[in-house]
Amino acid sequence: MSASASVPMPQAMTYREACKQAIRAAIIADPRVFLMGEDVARYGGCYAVTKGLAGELGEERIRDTPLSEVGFVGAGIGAAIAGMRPIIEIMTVNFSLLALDQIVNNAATIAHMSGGQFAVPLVISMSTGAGRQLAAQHSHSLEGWYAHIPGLKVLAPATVEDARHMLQPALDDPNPVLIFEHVMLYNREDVLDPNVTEVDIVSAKIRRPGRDITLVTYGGSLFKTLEAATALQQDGIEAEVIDLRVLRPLDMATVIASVARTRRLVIVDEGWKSGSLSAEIATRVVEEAFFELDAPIRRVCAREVPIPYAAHLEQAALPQTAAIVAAARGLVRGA
Amino acid sequence: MSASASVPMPQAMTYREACKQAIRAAIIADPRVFLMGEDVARYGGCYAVTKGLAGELGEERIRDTPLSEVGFVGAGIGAAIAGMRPIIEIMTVNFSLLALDQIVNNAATIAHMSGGQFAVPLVISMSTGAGRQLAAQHSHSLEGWYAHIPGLKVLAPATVEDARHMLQPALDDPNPVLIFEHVMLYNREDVLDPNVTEVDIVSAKIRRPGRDITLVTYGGSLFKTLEAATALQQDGIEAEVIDLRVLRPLDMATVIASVARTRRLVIVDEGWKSGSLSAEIATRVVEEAFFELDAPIRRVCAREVPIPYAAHLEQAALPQTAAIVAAARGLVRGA
Amino acid sequence: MTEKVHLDHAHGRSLLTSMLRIRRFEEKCFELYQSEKIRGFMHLYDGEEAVSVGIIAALRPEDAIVATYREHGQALARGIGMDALMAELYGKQQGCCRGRGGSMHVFSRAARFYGGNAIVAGGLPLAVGIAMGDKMQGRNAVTACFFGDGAVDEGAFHESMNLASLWNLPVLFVCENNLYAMGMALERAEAETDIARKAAGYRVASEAVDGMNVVAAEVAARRAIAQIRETGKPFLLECRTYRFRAHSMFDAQLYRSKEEIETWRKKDPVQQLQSWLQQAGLLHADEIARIEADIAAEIDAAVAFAEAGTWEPVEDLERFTLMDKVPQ
Amino acid sequence: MTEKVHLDHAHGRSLLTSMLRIRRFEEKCFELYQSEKIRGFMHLYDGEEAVSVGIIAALRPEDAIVATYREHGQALARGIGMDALMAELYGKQQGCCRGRGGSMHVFSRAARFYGGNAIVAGGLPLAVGIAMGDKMQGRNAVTACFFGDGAVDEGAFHESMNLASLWNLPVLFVCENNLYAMGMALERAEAETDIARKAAGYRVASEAVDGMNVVAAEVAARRAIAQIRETGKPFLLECRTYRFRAHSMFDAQLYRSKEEIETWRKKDPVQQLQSWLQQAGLLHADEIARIEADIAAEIDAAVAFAEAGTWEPVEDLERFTLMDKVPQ
Ligand SMILES: Cc1ncc(C[n+]2csc(CCOP(=O)(O)OP(=O)(O)O)c2C)c(N)n1
Ligand SMILES: Cc1ncc(C[n+]2csc(CCOP(=O)(O)OP(=O)(O)O)c2C)c(N)n1
Ligand SMILES: [Mg+2]
Ligand SMILES: [Mg+2]
Repeated sequence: MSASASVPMPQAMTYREACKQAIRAAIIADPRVFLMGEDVARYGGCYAVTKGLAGELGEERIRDTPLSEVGFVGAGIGAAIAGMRPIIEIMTVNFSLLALDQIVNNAATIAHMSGGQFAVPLVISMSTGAGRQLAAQHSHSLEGWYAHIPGLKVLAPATVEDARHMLQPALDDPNPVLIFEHVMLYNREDVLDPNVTEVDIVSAKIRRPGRDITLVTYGGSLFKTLEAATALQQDGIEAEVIDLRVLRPLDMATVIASVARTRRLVIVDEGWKSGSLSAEIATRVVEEAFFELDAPIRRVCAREVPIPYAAHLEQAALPQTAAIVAAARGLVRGA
Repeated sequence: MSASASVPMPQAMTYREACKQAIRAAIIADPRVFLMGEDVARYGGCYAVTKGLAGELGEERIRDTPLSEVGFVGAGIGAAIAGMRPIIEIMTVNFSLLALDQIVNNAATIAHMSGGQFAVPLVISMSTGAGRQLAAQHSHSLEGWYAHIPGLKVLAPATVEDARHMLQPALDDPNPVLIFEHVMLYNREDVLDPNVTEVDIVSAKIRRPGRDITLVTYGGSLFKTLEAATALQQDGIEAEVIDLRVLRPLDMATVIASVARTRRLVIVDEGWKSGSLSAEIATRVVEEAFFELDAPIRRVCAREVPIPYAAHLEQAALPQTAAIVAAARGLVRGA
Repeated sequence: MTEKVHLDHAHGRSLLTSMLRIRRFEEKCFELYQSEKIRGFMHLYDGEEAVSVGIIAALRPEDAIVATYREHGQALARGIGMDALMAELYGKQQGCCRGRGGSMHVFSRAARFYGGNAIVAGGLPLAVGIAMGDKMQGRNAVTACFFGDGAVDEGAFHESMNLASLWNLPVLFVCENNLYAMGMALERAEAETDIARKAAGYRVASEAVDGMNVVAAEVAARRAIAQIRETGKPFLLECRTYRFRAHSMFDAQLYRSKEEIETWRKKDPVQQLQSWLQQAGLLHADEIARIEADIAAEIDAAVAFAEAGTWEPVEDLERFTLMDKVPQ
Repeated sequence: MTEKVHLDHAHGRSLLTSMLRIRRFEEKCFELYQSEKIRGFMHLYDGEEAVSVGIIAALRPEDAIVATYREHGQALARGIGMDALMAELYGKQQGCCRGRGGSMHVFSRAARFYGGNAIVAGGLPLAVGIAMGDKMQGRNAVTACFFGDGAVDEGAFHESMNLASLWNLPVLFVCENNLYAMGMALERAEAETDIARKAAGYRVASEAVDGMNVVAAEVAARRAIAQIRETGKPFLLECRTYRFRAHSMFDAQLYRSKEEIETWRKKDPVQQLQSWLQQAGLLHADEIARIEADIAAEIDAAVAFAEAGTWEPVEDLERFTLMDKVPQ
């Protein structure tokens, strides 16, 4: 395939590289933007996302922090209020538990408590999810927790395109925006359409249209869900796959419009089933579109167990394509 | 009313006093039990629950801690593993955010990660909820968050009886058990039946039977919901009120059996609506009893806003009796 | 910048007025709480006036402040209007935070006053970040961060001290050591009770000062701030003080004796300065009476303002949860 | 209890064997990771053997240990069987945690080994509690708590040091200062890099010791533990050491130079002891060869054991999430 000089070439790129390009572009574009986190500079990032960036942009803009999650997340909030546009990287969602007070009690509340005198224009990014045999303390999927908190926005880029383009609108937003990157996505490669130079951070997206059943998911589970849709096709079932993209506020209009067409819903969520985001989506559909449903809603979520180390146990604990296929098939066939 | 010498007298008592008697009895009964937390000894407890107990039981058993939530909660976990039966009091759920890493990454995981070599027989109690004009950082209702975590049990005593009797089975349980006491309940008075000397920590309870609609709630919202049921009666609507009591694991059998009779469900939860426990309950009903429902499910939850200081705004943010009545009436009348 | 404090008539009068305004304001707040005009948790500042007044006297308008939940004094000393503050305590729309914050969450953009914070030590990381943001933007400003002795127990203190020192940030850490965190006496909470000494573990310069003496506090603050501006490094100022009243409006004070309180009342910072100014002939009884009268009038006006204030419409409940733009 | 270390043949042999077992075990683990028998995050201990071996030599069986995620060495030094450890790394049912924990979460009830912890500084509060529980139950035991230099940055360090000191708890805090937390050099993370000095802020006794010298480590540990048993108070032992390998199996080591690593390799704790024992005539080459052969055989057996191990049935996935009773 060849392209004329004036038409930009589609570019194959990993999710990791897309994250990196997003950071680079944002920092170059605005002197108020900087990235701060553990091992982002000299080490190059725990998942190698920022490798080389400190050399290129300087250690003022790509800043290593000590292991002080309360401290540097709070400092990021302070810097945002004082006029900067920080990207705070928490190495993984697991360590964000140590910074939760700053996020929930300061970042999410200061605008409101101050009666609108201050805003907290901040991005907090972190990796999330399981699948690498990192065991119970390193495999959390807690983005659903954050999606419970008023005052925050929560994004879950699943595609290379979203990884590349969600950061800038998140930085442009006057509110604290959390970005969750699933650890199993960093190595995924995709072709980036050079004509897409921006994406929104408000809407869910239909990643595959279908008429028989709606499969709603986000983040690391998107590709398992798309695989399931392909498998279902062989059974003659056309599944519509919705990628939520934005976990707070939820774009329920897209979900409900789809369910109104397909009349059946399966939700796939790597969070532990009880109290996961999947419950909120199911409930909103029941509240707003109960009479559109022809069948119960099914969820495919993580099993309710601290994620174990052994591969076969870990995989058994996580949502898998086969389970998605089975749930969808069961609903369509009226099981 | 008189009672013969052999029949114990029913006793009127506040929820606060019930909590205190529970602590006293547990500490007297077992030398391994002690209470540790901020201002529990000399100050007498931020809500006066432990007033006088240190004098009576000694400062070894009622132990003041510095303002070090990570430290003393983690220390409680360690003491439990080493053979004690600690009751760790976190002054309020708001400050538990600072200790979350210890609760989620240690208390909830050590039994599993160690392959069952260790258990964490620990009680963590904290006050929760809004209604006292304490504003955004002091009004959280995050028990739903904790109910998401495998490895934990979560209790929400709403009645004086439960406040008096849930602690002992929680201490007897080999797992970490969290107890949430709603701040608006401490002053509530009720008559304690002396014939009840224990309660379970597994089942939900029907606090008021009814055939027309099921109202599910827990903790601080129970009494608003009972009030709503009384109001509905005047409209000829008999509401069944279920007090969940145990937020993890959920006793869905009781809820579903009720819904199977009434065919309608309203859930009342002081958590912010999106991602609150109410969503899990609604979803479980849809998953397990979809065809029993004659109407959509309705939720009455907190509005999605950091809880404001001003009384009229705070009250507007919280679930109220009138809203429960309206939701129930709407469902029954087929609105 | 000089670190000298020239205690002439004008300055003495100003310090005394500032402290008296706080004292009288708090007395009124106590009354208003009893009559249920003010609700929620309220923490009064009586006894500690010299700390805020002394330290804030040493700040410039471009400097920033991070406060605690016991911040009426900090707010008044910084020049937040008494009207707006009182209306906030009433929960009125005319309050400095439109009634959303209440006693524990006073904010003012104009005063660079970044809030009352109801989480003990929750403001320290914020202060580090504000100083960092100012430094990165080339502003020559110091961030003064107030916190109690209880905050020293928290991990956030440790992390914030280290970050500020490591990154050479212009933070004045002001510890209001009033010997108690609620009912927890300092010596029951900290193995090392000398807070200023803890700064060494972070290579932060520090000093302990008599927090009942406003002039000493101001002198120490000027010295510390001069050093911060010169070195670019943080400084920890421990102000040894005492709260005369209960921790909050719910506190039977079982943990300390009446005698102890009486002993400290003898060091009353307002009384001390007033006596000294009178003895030094810098201020006469009639001028003091006029000051008191002015303050009384100001407070009456603030109460009237608050009373006349309106309630934020309930339809605006969710406003400011998410912002449309960053206020400039 | 004596704090003297009598380095005779038997003790020298034992220390060397213990260190060599760790060294060879880690070499095998490296291989097995390459061949994907071991997965997840794995942090090797090469270079730091003297710390665990020296310190754990000074512990009694009734003492407790709280470990880090870099804990293969800590586990082996404490006597956790190589079979069970290797099977754990394979994720097998015969592993010490039935394959649920993996490299970062080694536990042993028999050894009072309270885990590998994958949250930096997550073990410090636990250690405080274990010491507290032991003390309350009248057990005369010390809890040794291992952590890295990176853990010192965390608030949990601050809170735990204070609690242990305030409450007079028998905790031996062992800082494995290997100069880096992943790629973060100590001097870029801490304003005060002398970790032992930080203990003063908590009135905790402390000492820094050459962590490449197993005898020095043991002597220091015996002295510290004697003091803990005598005073009932905690002690912080900073062991200055170095990791020879990358932080984990994903680390390009961009943050340090080959020369620096080479300089430290010259201080190899295993080599140091071996040379010294040989020069002192306490151990001969043939005996060392026999030790090496025994270790090789033990490792082979452990690998065979792990290979032969079985997988926990998937039906048991949720087992141990909630316990039926407290194990005794
Ligand atoms: C993290 C946290 N823990 C507990 C509390 C409850 N609390 C409110 S004020 C206070 C005492 C704080 O004492 P100190 O820091 O000395 O300030 P002071 O009230 O003496 O001015 C406590 C324990 C809180 N607000 N935040
Ligand atoms: C709270 C937390 N933050 C970050 C991490 C990621 N992480 C794992 S190990 C490590 C470095 C720790 O260094 P140190 O404590 O010096 O121990 P060492 O690896 O050198 O033995 C980091 C940052 C973590 N596991 N926990
Ligand atoms: Mg205090
Ligand atoms: Mg290290």
